[in-house]
Amino acid sequence: MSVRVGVVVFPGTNCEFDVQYAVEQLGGRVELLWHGEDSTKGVDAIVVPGGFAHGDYLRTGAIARFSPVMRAVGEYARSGGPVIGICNGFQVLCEAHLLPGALQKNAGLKFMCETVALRVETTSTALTNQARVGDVLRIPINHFEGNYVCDPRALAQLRAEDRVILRYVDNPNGSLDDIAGICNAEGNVVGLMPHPERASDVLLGSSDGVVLLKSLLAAATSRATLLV
Amino acid sequence: MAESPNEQPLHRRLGMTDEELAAVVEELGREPNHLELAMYSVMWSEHCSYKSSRALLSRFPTEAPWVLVGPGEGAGVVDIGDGLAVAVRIESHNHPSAVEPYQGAATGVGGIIRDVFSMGARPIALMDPLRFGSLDDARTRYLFEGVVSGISGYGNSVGVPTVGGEVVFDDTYRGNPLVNVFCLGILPKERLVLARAEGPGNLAVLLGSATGRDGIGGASVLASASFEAGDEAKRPSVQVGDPFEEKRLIEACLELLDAKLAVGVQDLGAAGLSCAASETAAKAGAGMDVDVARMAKREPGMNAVEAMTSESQERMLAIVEPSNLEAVLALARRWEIRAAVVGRVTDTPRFRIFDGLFDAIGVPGENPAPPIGDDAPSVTSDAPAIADVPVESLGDGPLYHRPVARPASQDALQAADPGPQLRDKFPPGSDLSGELLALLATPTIADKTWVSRQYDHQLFLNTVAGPGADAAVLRVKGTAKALALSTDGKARFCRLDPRTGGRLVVLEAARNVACSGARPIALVNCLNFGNPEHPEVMWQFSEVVEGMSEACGALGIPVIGGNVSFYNASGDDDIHPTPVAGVIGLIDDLRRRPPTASLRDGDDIVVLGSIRPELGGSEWAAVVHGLDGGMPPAADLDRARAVHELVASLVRDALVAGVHDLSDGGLAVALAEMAIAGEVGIRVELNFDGCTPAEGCFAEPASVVVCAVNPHETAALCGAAAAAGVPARVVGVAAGDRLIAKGAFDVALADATHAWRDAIPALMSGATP
Amino acid sequence: MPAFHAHVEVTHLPGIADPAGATVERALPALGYKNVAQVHIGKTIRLVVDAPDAESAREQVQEMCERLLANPVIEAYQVVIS
Amino acid sequence: MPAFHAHVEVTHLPGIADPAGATVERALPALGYKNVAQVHIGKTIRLVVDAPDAESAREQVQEMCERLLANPVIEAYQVVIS
Ligand SMILES: Nc1ncnc2c1ncn2[C@@H]1O[C@H](COP(=O)(O)OP(=O)(O)O)[C@@H](O)[C@H]1O
Ligand SMILES: [Mg+2]
Repeated sequence: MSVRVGVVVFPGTNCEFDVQYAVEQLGGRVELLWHGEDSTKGVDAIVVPGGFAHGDYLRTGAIARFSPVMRAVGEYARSGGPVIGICNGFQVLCEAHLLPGALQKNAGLKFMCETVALRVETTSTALTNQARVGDVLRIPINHFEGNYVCDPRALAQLRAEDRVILRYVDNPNGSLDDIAGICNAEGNVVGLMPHPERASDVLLGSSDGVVLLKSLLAAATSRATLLV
Repeated sequence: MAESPNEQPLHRRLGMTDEELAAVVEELGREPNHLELAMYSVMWSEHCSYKSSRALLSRFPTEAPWVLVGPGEGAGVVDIGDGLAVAVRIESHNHPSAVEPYQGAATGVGGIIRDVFSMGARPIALMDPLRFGSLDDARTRYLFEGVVSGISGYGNSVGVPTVGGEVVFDDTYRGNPLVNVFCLGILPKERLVLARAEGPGNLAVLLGSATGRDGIGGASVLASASFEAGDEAKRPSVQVGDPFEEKRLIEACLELLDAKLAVGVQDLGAAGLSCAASETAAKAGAGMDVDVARMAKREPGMNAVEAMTSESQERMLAIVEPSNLEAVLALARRWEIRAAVVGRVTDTPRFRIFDGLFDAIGVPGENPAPPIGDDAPSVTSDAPAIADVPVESLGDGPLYHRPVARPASQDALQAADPGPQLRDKFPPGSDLSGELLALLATPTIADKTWVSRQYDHQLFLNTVAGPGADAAVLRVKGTAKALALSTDGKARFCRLDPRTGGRLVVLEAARNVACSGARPIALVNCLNFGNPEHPEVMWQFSEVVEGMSEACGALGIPVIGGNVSFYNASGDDDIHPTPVAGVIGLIDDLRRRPPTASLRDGDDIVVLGSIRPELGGSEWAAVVHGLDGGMPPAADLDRARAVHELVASLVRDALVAGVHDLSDGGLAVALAEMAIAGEVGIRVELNFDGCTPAEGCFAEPASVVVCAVNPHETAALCGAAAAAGVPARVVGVAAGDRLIAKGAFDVALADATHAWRDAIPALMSGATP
Repeated sequence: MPAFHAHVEVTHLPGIADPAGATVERALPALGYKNVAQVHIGKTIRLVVDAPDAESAREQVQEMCERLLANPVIEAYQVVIS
Repeated sequence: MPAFHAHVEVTHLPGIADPAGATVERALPALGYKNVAQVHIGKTIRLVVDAPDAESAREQVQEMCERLLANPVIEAYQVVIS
């Protein structure tokens, strides 16, 4: 039985089918989770994908955070379920206080779509458990608001608890401490700006994201076995 | 201005001529009222009616067995097999972008996307052929920056990747930038719908944004008359795009069509509801009653003229059987979009507008807004129409055979061949290194990453080759196929000789597509010209259409759609004739990534085609040396076809490791671009019969392609070329860290890379209005 | 030269659509605020400008608005100097 | 219930970078304004709220700010009711 990954869909989300495609290529199954429904449908892992939930109006993720589905996602996360926020999904998880900090406009004040190098910093998380510390992955970013900020205490804590999971080798957007992705204290909730699903096929130029997606499926598998 | 516009009669203020008014009076058998006149004026505008161009556009070849929908619908549609079809459309948003670059470009993107999903296709790719004045001008930088961020802001957010485009900088566009947008969508063949209001009793449901006063008369005011920067009176026509609304509209409309809840869908573009409602009815041979009271309005106190001609963005009209209405309204609620029954299909051949009738006679559907004017009396069921015209007449605008005259200056222009002067200045033995570096740094040739990195070009996981490639290549998931797309324009060539230029535009787009291994299956065009009331402009237009038609005919490419934009001028000067072609190619079996425009260390470099000393209109002559006369390169259509077929087959058979066509800047620039991409130098000899070294380097002959080849395959490649009757010549190898052409140039790869890569960012840093 | 604090508010011109405001307005009822209407979102710019007097500070800031801070085609702006 | 106009200004918390403000500050000298400093860019939200009295209107808007209109991690806000 393949694991079931829930992919959250807000109005304005646009990467849900890409995540679905990439997960299915690796043998996972996908269940779309509509923002208006207060349920996680018993899935084994959840992805909050990229896009422009509610048009990114007011502030990225600000409105999406109040969707009924996010209540369910919050509970799921607190129960230890793997939850990955990619790009806009990262922004939503920060707004929902499932992860610390916030994402601001890129330092260059321009949208950036390009492939960047990322260094894996820690592997005890739902998204990096199949990778090795020090691996350098080439994965696309695609955002206007990817400039990570948090207060000095939160940063000290992220560092002390080894919760910065990915750093930019060459910081493209001004992120504090070159942060490209972080996790919560338990490692089951992860947010990152780069799009692993966009680096999941050599035909498209890179398959460096596969190790991250496989980590997600591994986390989903252990969740599934745990609950059996 | 001699007289104040208010002293003019109404029809002239609306941009109609006295003759056009007379035609309306004859059609109606009476004087039109204000609302009727307003509708005729927008529907009969140049932008909507193609009154100056229709007669000439019929020359395009439009047929092929795989064409499902040709010109005249929201988008052209071709069958690509496997039960799939693609819908394609290109449009200009030049004048709005000159007034407000961000919103002008953004709403251009929104409009073209609606055209594509109105056919039932999911929009999956955008391209943006752009033209501006030269970048040393502060206003041009402001326009360039604003247009690019508008495309980025809308396209990224609505969720359609921008996979390629063009940017050309030329003083001819200083006061009138060209913002063309191309969109491609994909659909299961059975979802194809045409915008037809079939079936009397069916309901017309307006979906999407509330109607505001923005863009009123946009079609007639902005797109159809001469236009000067800083014209305050026209500013209220600017509209603000809402990509989030459009994203929900796309999803709702596609779901609606999947569930077969609509018999037809039509976007509201130029001329707003007047156009959408009357056109869908006329095409179905039916009539339509519209009730403006049912329209959701963004502002209080809007009148019927405003409601019917507003060009507010993000609106669609769906034709729905009454039994499906509840399901349609439920679907709209799920996607959080407004839905209001604003019309009803009738069996009279009339287009009638009412204010409040539908509530009086109990037409179903919510009434989202109070009737126009808060104190409007309640309407009875026998209330008279506030407009009543024959439905066909709105779309049946005047047809003009405008005078055509070859410009008196054309002979002198063509006689001003830059060749002799440049041969004197750069005799054999001249060091051309500085010339090459200068060319690489001209903004038209320089790296466009500053632009393309602002665009999401990867969404949907289809983009096999994106910005930077000769053609964008998109895989078609679920099949072995891929699509190749290229948009190209060659205005300088068209100015020198519009017939040949028209051919060259088609050849370049088709050649780019061939470089990805595809065969061309369709073409769309966006024809950007000056004032059609100038006989010289109409001559250019007619010649360009002829040249494009000849090339399409010879290459077997059907034209499935297009767009005409007239009245592009800076002050009194018409822009250079600027046709842009978008060619769609099909790759039947994409097994691996197609070769890129780059070299690998150790590759042989082979030039396919004939290098001739053709400098007229070249970037080197015109931009670097300011010599912009002469004749454009020859456009031999048989040779083009042979080269395209050869190159496509070499790519398919994986005989080449890298491939790039010769275009702006000539052979030297093509080689330098490949070297920069491959991070390796070249050692070549560029001596060709009848050419000085400078001509060999910088001339821009058509139908030439550079290949990078594993030396083991060189003989096979040359053999294939000989069999195809295409000259092939090994000019050197990829090696080292310098670009060396014996007796011509010797440049460090790092310097070439720097010149090419940093030119636009350097010009744009500190860019301000 | 004395320094003046300028506070600029940039809003949409009347009649120009405000998609961000409309979206927030649509979202509020779900959060329990059913009594809110006419939501408009704009921009503020605060800056400090050296000028001989308040009047000249205002003139300069107004000029900056026309040229850079606002787009007069679709936006209105208000300048307060203190 | 009477309607109150609320005007909310959202600014960056001190110490949080303001990339938009910094960019404008960098752009101004090129336009000839060499006398401008401390540029900060924020957001305004104007809305109309029905409430029994001004105090309750203020409380409601403040709550909206905490929950939705501002992000307390990086932003401060000010509410004016009229
Ligand atoms: N406005 C743009 N948007 C996206 N991509 C662009 C744009 N302008 C240029 N590009 C990309 O840069 C590359 C070079 O463009 P161009 O020199 O016009 O190519 P070619 O000469 O092969 O037609 C192409 O891949 C093109 O798609
Ligand atoms: Mg090319």
